[in-house]
Amino acid sequence: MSNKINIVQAVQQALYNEMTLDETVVVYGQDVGVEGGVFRATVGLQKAFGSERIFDTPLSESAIVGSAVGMAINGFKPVVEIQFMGFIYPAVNQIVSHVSRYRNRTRGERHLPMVIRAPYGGGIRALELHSESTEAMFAHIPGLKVVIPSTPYDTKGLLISAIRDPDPVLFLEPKRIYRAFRQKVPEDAYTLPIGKAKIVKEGEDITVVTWGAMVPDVQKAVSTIDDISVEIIDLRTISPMDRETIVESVQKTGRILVVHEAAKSFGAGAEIVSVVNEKAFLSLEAPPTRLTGFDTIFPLPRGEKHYLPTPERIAKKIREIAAY
Amino acid sequence: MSNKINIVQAVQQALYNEMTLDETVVVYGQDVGVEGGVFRATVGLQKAFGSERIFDTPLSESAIVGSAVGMAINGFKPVVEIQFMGFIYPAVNQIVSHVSRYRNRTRGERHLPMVIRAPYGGGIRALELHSESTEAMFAHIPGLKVVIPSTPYDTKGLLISAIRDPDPVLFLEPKRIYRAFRQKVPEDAYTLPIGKAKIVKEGEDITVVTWGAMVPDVQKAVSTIDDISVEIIDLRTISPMDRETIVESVQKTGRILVVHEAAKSFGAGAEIVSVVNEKAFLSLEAPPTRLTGFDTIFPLPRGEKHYLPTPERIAKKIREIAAY
Amino acid sequence: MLIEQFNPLEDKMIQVMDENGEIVNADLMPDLKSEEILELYKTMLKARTIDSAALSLQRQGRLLTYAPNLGQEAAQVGSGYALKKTDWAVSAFRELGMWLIKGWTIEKIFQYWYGSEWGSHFGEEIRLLPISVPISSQLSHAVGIAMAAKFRGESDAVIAYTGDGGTSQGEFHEALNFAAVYKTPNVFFIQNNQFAISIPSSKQTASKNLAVKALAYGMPGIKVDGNDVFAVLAVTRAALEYAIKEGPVLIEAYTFRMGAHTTSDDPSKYRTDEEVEPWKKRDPMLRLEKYLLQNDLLKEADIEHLKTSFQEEAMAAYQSIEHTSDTEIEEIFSHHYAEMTPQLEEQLADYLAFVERSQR
Amino acid sequence: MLIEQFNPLEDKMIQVMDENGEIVNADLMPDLKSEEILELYKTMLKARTIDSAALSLQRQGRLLTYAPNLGQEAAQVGSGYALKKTDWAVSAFRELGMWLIKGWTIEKIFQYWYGSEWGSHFGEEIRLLPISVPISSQLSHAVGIAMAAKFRGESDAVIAYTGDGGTSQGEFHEALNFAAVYKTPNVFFIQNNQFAISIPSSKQTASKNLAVKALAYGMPGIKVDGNDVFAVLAVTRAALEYAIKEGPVLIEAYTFRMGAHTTSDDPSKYRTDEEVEPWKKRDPMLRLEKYLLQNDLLKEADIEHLKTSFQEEAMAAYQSIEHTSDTEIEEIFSHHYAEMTPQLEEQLADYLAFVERSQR
Ligand SMILES: Cc1ncc(C[n+]2csc(CCOP(=O)(O)OP(=O)(O)O)c2C)c(N)n1
Ligand SMILES: Cc1ncc(C[n+]2csc(CCOP(=O)(O)OP(=O)(O)O)c2C)c(N)n1
Ligand SMILES: [Mg+2]
Ligand SMILES: [Mg+2]
Repeated sequence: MSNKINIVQAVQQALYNEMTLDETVVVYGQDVGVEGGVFRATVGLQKAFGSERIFDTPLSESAIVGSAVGMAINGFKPVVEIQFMGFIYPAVNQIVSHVSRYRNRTRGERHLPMVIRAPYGGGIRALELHSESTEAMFAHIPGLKVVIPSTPYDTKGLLISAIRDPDPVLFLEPKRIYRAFRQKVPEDAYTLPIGKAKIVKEGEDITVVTWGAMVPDVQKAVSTIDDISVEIIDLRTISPMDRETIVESVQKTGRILVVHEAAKSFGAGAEIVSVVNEKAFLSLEAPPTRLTGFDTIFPLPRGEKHYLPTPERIAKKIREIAAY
Repeated sequence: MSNKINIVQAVQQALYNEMTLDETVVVYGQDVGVEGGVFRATVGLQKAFGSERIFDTPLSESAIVGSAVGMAINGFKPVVEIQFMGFIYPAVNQIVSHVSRYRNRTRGERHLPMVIRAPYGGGIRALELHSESTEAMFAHIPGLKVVIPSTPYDTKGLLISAIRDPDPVLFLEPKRIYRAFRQKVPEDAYTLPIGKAKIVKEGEDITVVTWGAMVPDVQKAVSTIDDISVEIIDLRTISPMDRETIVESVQKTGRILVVHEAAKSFGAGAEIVSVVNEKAFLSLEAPPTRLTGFDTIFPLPRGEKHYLPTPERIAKKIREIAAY
Repeated sequence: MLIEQFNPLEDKMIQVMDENGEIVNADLMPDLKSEEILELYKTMLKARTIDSAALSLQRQGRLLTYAPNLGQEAAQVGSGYALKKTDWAVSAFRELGMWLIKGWTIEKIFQYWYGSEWGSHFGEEIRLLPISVPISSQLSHAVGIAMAAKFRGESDAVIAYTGDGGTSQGEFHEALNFAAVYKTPNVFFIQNNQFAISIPSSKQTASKNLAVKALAYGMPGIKVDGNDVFAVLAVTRAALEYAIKEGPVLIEAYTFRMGAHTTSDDPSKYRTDEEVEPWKKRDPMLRLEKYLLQNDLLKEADIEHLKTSFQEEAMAAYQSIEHTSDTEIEEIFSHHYAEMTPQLEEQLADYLAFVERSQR
Repeated sequence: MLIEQFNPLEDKMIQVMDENGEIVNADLMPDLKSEEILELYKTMLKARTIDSAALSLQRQGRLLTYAPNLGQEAAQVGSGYALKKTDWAVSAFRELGMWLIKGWTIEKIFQYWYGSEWGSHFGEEIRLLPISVPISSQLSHAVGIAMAAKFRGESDAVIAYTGDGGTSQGEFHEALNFAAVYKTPNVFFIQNNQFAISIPSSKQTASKNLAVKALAYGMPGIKVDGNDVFAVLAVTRAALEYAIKEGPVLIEAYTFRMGAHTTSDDPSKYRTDEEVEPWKKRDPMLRLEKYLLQNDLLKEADIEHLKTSFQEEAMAAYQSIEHTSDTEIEEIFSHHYAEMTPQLEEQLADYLAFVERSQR
C-alpha cells in the first residue's frame, strides 16, 4: 500500500507508524498534542495514541530536550519537537553537554535513543528567527547526528531510522517545501540509512551537492541547462557526512558546487570543500565553490527574496564552474 | 614603560587600563569580583575600581550575557566573563538571538559595545566541559566577532580593541598558555586591529595557519625542521577572517596546513581550506590540509594526551605536505 | 504600600472597576483628570482600531503575520500609561497599546508587521526596545538597562513584558533573580492571557497564579485584573515607584486573548466558544465605556466618531508605507557591524553584479 | 503530612537532633533500628574518610581536581539512605555520601577523579546518573526519568541534587516547572552549603531561603537542617513518598562547605575563619557521634577502628586503580555512536599509524 503525501504528512506518518509499532516511542513539544503542531506535523496522533504518549509541554526548550534525555535513559524513545529551529538555542546546553555526550561519558553504558525534530530554513516570509539554518553549528558536535530530508519518501524513511537509532538524531525538516509536492510513499514503516547521500541525477561534468529545500531549486536550475551534464547529490545527512558519494562523484566530474541556505562562512559547505580537497585534489579541474546564503542575518520578508540562492543564480554558477 | 607579563596578566592589564580610561567599562561574571576570577584574570580590579564597576553575579550565564545587552543599550561597555567556554552554552540563545542581531534588527539604531570573555581550549587536565574549543559554532554567526590571541602583547592589544569596538566581540583566551611565557608589553593602553592575522614567521615553502594555544606548538614543530621554509600565520581573529593574509601566503608557498584544537569536521579549518580554494586555487601545489582535534569529545585527562596535535604530529604533517 | 501588602498566595486579584464600569475600590482609583481618563480610553480604542485594521489588512495580504491584541488593551495601555517618558519599556511582541504610548508610530508598527527591519528603527530617544521573538529572552535586557540606570544614579525604571507562556522559560527565572539580587528598578509585567498558542495556563504551570512566582526571588508579586485599566494603571504606578526605591516587582495582569495567537493560528482547534464567552462580558473597552458614559465623560456618538478617525489614521499610516519599496540590497549587508567586513563587501558586490547583469 | 504542613515563608528549618546529639523533635525521629543508625554513621564516616584520603592523594598528585565534601555528609547520606534500590538518583558533583549508598564503588569514584571516563561506567543496574558538570543541567534528566517511571506505572521516585548556586540557573526553573506540571515523582534536593565557589548564598538570591522557591511551581518546599542526618532522612523519606503519590517536592538542606570548592580553590580569598568557625560546632559527624555515645550504640574506640578500616579500604581502592593504564586510544573514538562513523574510523587509523611509526 502506498499513498501520495507531502513532507509534513510524511513526518506525521513516520510518527504514526513508529508509535504503532513501538510503545516506547513518545512524542512531545509545544502545541504538538491538542493542536497537532503549528505545522500540523502531529495532527491526529493524540486522538490515536492518547495524551500519555503525545502531549503538550510548557514553553521550555531546555526542559523539553533535557527531559527527553531522562526518558531515553529510562527506557523510552522520545521524539521531541522544537517549534522552529530558531528556538533551539535555549536547548543548546542540553544538546552539547548531554545529548551528544551520554554514551561517551559512560563508556557506552548509557545511550540516548532520542530524536529532536525542528522545522528549519527560510523563504516562508516569516518573522525573525523563523528562517534559520544553522545545521553547521550542530554538525560540529561530536556524538550527534544531523539529518535533513528533502522529499516525502526520504523524510519518512529517515525519520523512522532516526527514531530507531540507538543514538540521538537532530532531524531538521525543510519547512519551505513542507507542502510543495507529493510523492508516492509506502504506508507501512520502512527505513533509509542515515549517513548516506543520494544521487538525485547522474551527470558527468559537474557535481552539485545540496540538501533540504535547496534540492528542488537546484533541480530547477539544472533543468534549464542542456549543454552541461550535472550530477546532483542530495546530502540528506549532514553529519556524519557521506564523503564517499561526494568524492566518487567529484573524481568523475572534476568540478563541484555546494549550495546551501545557511551563511557562507563556517557553513557546512566549507566541510564539503575540505573533504573534496583532502580526497579528490588531483581530480579537481576547477575550484570547489560554494553558493550559499550571505554572511548576514536572514532578512525579514521584504528583503528575503535576495537571500536564498535562486535557480538563476545556481544555473549561472554551474555555467561559470563548467567554463573554468 | 613596559613590563614582562603573561597572557592572563595581559587580560588583567587590558581591563585595568580600559576601566581607568573609560568609566563606562564595567566587568562582571561569576567569581570575578571578590575572588579575582578562577584564573585570577580580574585580580585587584575590585580593589581598584569598587564593587559597582566590577562585581560577582549569580550562577546564570544567560542573564550575564543578556544583562550585558541591556547595559550596552543603556550607555555602558560591559565586559562579561564566562568562567569556561564549556559554560557558554546556556547563553547561546542570547548570543545568537540578540547579541549578534541588535544592530541589524534596528537598522543600526542600537548597537552593542560589549565583550564576552571566556577561557577556552584543552590540555590542562581538567574535568569534562573544561577543555572546549567550539569557536567555529560562533564564527558562523553573522554579526559577531570572534577573537583568539596567543601572546601577552596580542592579548592586551586585542582585548582593548574589543572593548572599544562598537560591536560585540567574543574573546576566547587560550587557558593552556595563560602562564606559559612572559613578554614585554607596554603598560599603557594600545590597540591591535581585529580582523588581522599575524605572520609569526615568514617562509617560502608551506603556510601553516593556526591560533591560540596551538601557536607555540606549531612554532616548536617548525623549530625542528631545517630543510623546509615554513610560514606561520597566527589567525588571531577567527571571524571576520583575514583572508588576504592567508591567501597571499598560499600564493607564495602553494601549500597550506591548518592546525586547530577543535574537532575536525565542520571546524574553522574547513573555512580556511575553502577560502584558499576560492582565492588561490591555481597556486595550490598540494591539497590544503587540516591537522586538528579528532571528531570526538575532548577526552578526560587520562586520554587527553592523544587529542591535541603535538609538535611531532605537526612536523610530520608539514613534511608530508612539503613532499607532496 | 499596595505593593508590600499584597499577598499572592491568597490568590486574589486587584480590581478597581468592575465589569459594569462601577468603581469598586475607590481607595486604589488612580488620581486622574477627566482628560487623562479620556486619553486612556482613546489610546485603548486606538489600539483596538489599529488591531482590527491590521487584521483585515493581513487578510487582504497587505500585512504578513500579525499578532492580535483584542481584549488585552487595558493591560497594555494601563501599564504603558504609568511610565514617564524617561522610563524604559522592553517589549515581548503583543503590546500594541503600550507601544503607542511610548511613541512607536503606527507607520513603523505596520512596517514591522509588513516584514521590514525599518519598523524597528524608531528613534533612539524612544526608550522602547523592539519586539523580541524568543520568548522571555528580553527580560535580562531590561535588567541590564536598569542596572545601568541605577549605577548612574538615575531615577528611571524599566518595565518588561512577557506572557503566561513566558514564565516557563529559564530566562524568565534568571532575569528575575538577577534583578532581585541587584535590587534594580525593574517591573516585570506578565500579560496572562490564558494561552500560549494552544497551551492553556493550567498546563503551563502548577502554581496558584503567576504573581506567586515572585516569592522565589524575594520580590513582591501582584495580580491585577488585566481588563481593568484603572487597576492596571494603579498597580503599575505603584510598582514603578517601588522598583526605583526598593527593587523589582512582578505583576500578573489577568486577561484573555480574545483572538487568534497570530494570523497563522486557528483557535477553534484547541478551545471552545464557551471558554471565550464569559470573557466577552469582561471586555476592557466595554467596561471603560460604561464608566465614561455613566460619568458623562463621553457620549455614544463620540465613540463612533473616534473609531472612524482612528480607522482613518490607521489606513493613512498603512498607505504611507504600503508602497515603500522592498528592502534595498545594500541594507541587508550594511547593518551587521559598524564597518562591513571584507566578506560582506565581497558578497554584496557579487550579488549586485549578478542583479545588474540579469536586469540587462 | 510533614510535607504539606511546612511553610517555607516562615523561614524555619526542620531539626530532629541538635548540636549536642539530643533529639529535640522526637515526633519526626525516623523509625530506625540500632543497626540502621549505625549504618548511617558508618556511611558518613566512610564518606569523610574517603574524602580526606582523596584530598591527600590529590595533594600528592595522584588524583586530579577533586571536589571535597567535608561538612556535608549528613545531607548526602541522610538523603541517599531514604532511597530504595529502585529509586533513581541524579548527581550534581558533590554527593559522595549518596554515591556510596547507591553503589558507585570507591574504585570507580577515584577513577573518575583521576580523569577517566571509566569512572562513570558503574553498572546500568545502579540507578544513579554520573556527575553532571554544567550546573543544574541534570535536573531535567531527573524529570524525564520520573516521567518514564510514572508512565509505566512504576512506583519509583527520582532524587536530583543541585547546590545553592544551582538555583540561579534557568534549567533549575524549567525542570521544576515541568515536574510540577506533570506531577512527576521527583524530589529536588539542594545542598545549600552557603557558597558557589566564592559567591555566598546571600549574593546568589534575594529570596528568604531556597525552599521558598518551590512556591513558584506550586510544589511543597521544605528546609531542613542539613547537618542533622535524622532530619534529612525524615524529610527526604516523606518527600519521596509524597512525590510518588502527589508530585514533586523541593528540599533545601542547610549546611556548610567546610573545605575548598575544589582542590584548585583557595577559600581564604573570599571568606574568613570567623565565618567558618560557628559551623565547626554544627558538624554533622560530631553530632551523630554524641548521640551514639550517649545512647551506648558506639564506643570511642570503635570510631578509631572504623576510621582505620575505611582508610585502608580507601587506599586499597585507590591502589587498585592507580596503576591502571591511561585511556586506550581506541576508547577515545569508539563510544560516540553505536557504530563508529567513517570519519572516526579514519582518524583513529591515521593516529594509530602515527603512534606505531613513532614507536618504532
Ligand atoms: C523560545 C521560543 N520558543 C517558542 C516560540 C514560539 N512561540 C511564539 S509565541 C508563543 C507562545 C507565547 O505565549 P505567551 O508567553 O503566553 O504569550 P502570548 O502569545 O499569549 O502573548 C510561542 C510558543 C518562541 N517565539 N520562542
Ligand atoms: C553552567 C555552569 N557555569 C559555571 C560552572 C563552574 N562552576 C562549577 S561549580 C560552581 C559553583 C556551584 O555552586 P553550587 O551550586 O552552590 O554547588 P557547590 O559547589 O557549592 O556544591 C561553578 C560556578 C559550571 N560548572 N557550570
Ligand atoms: Mg499567553
Ligand atoms: Mg553551594
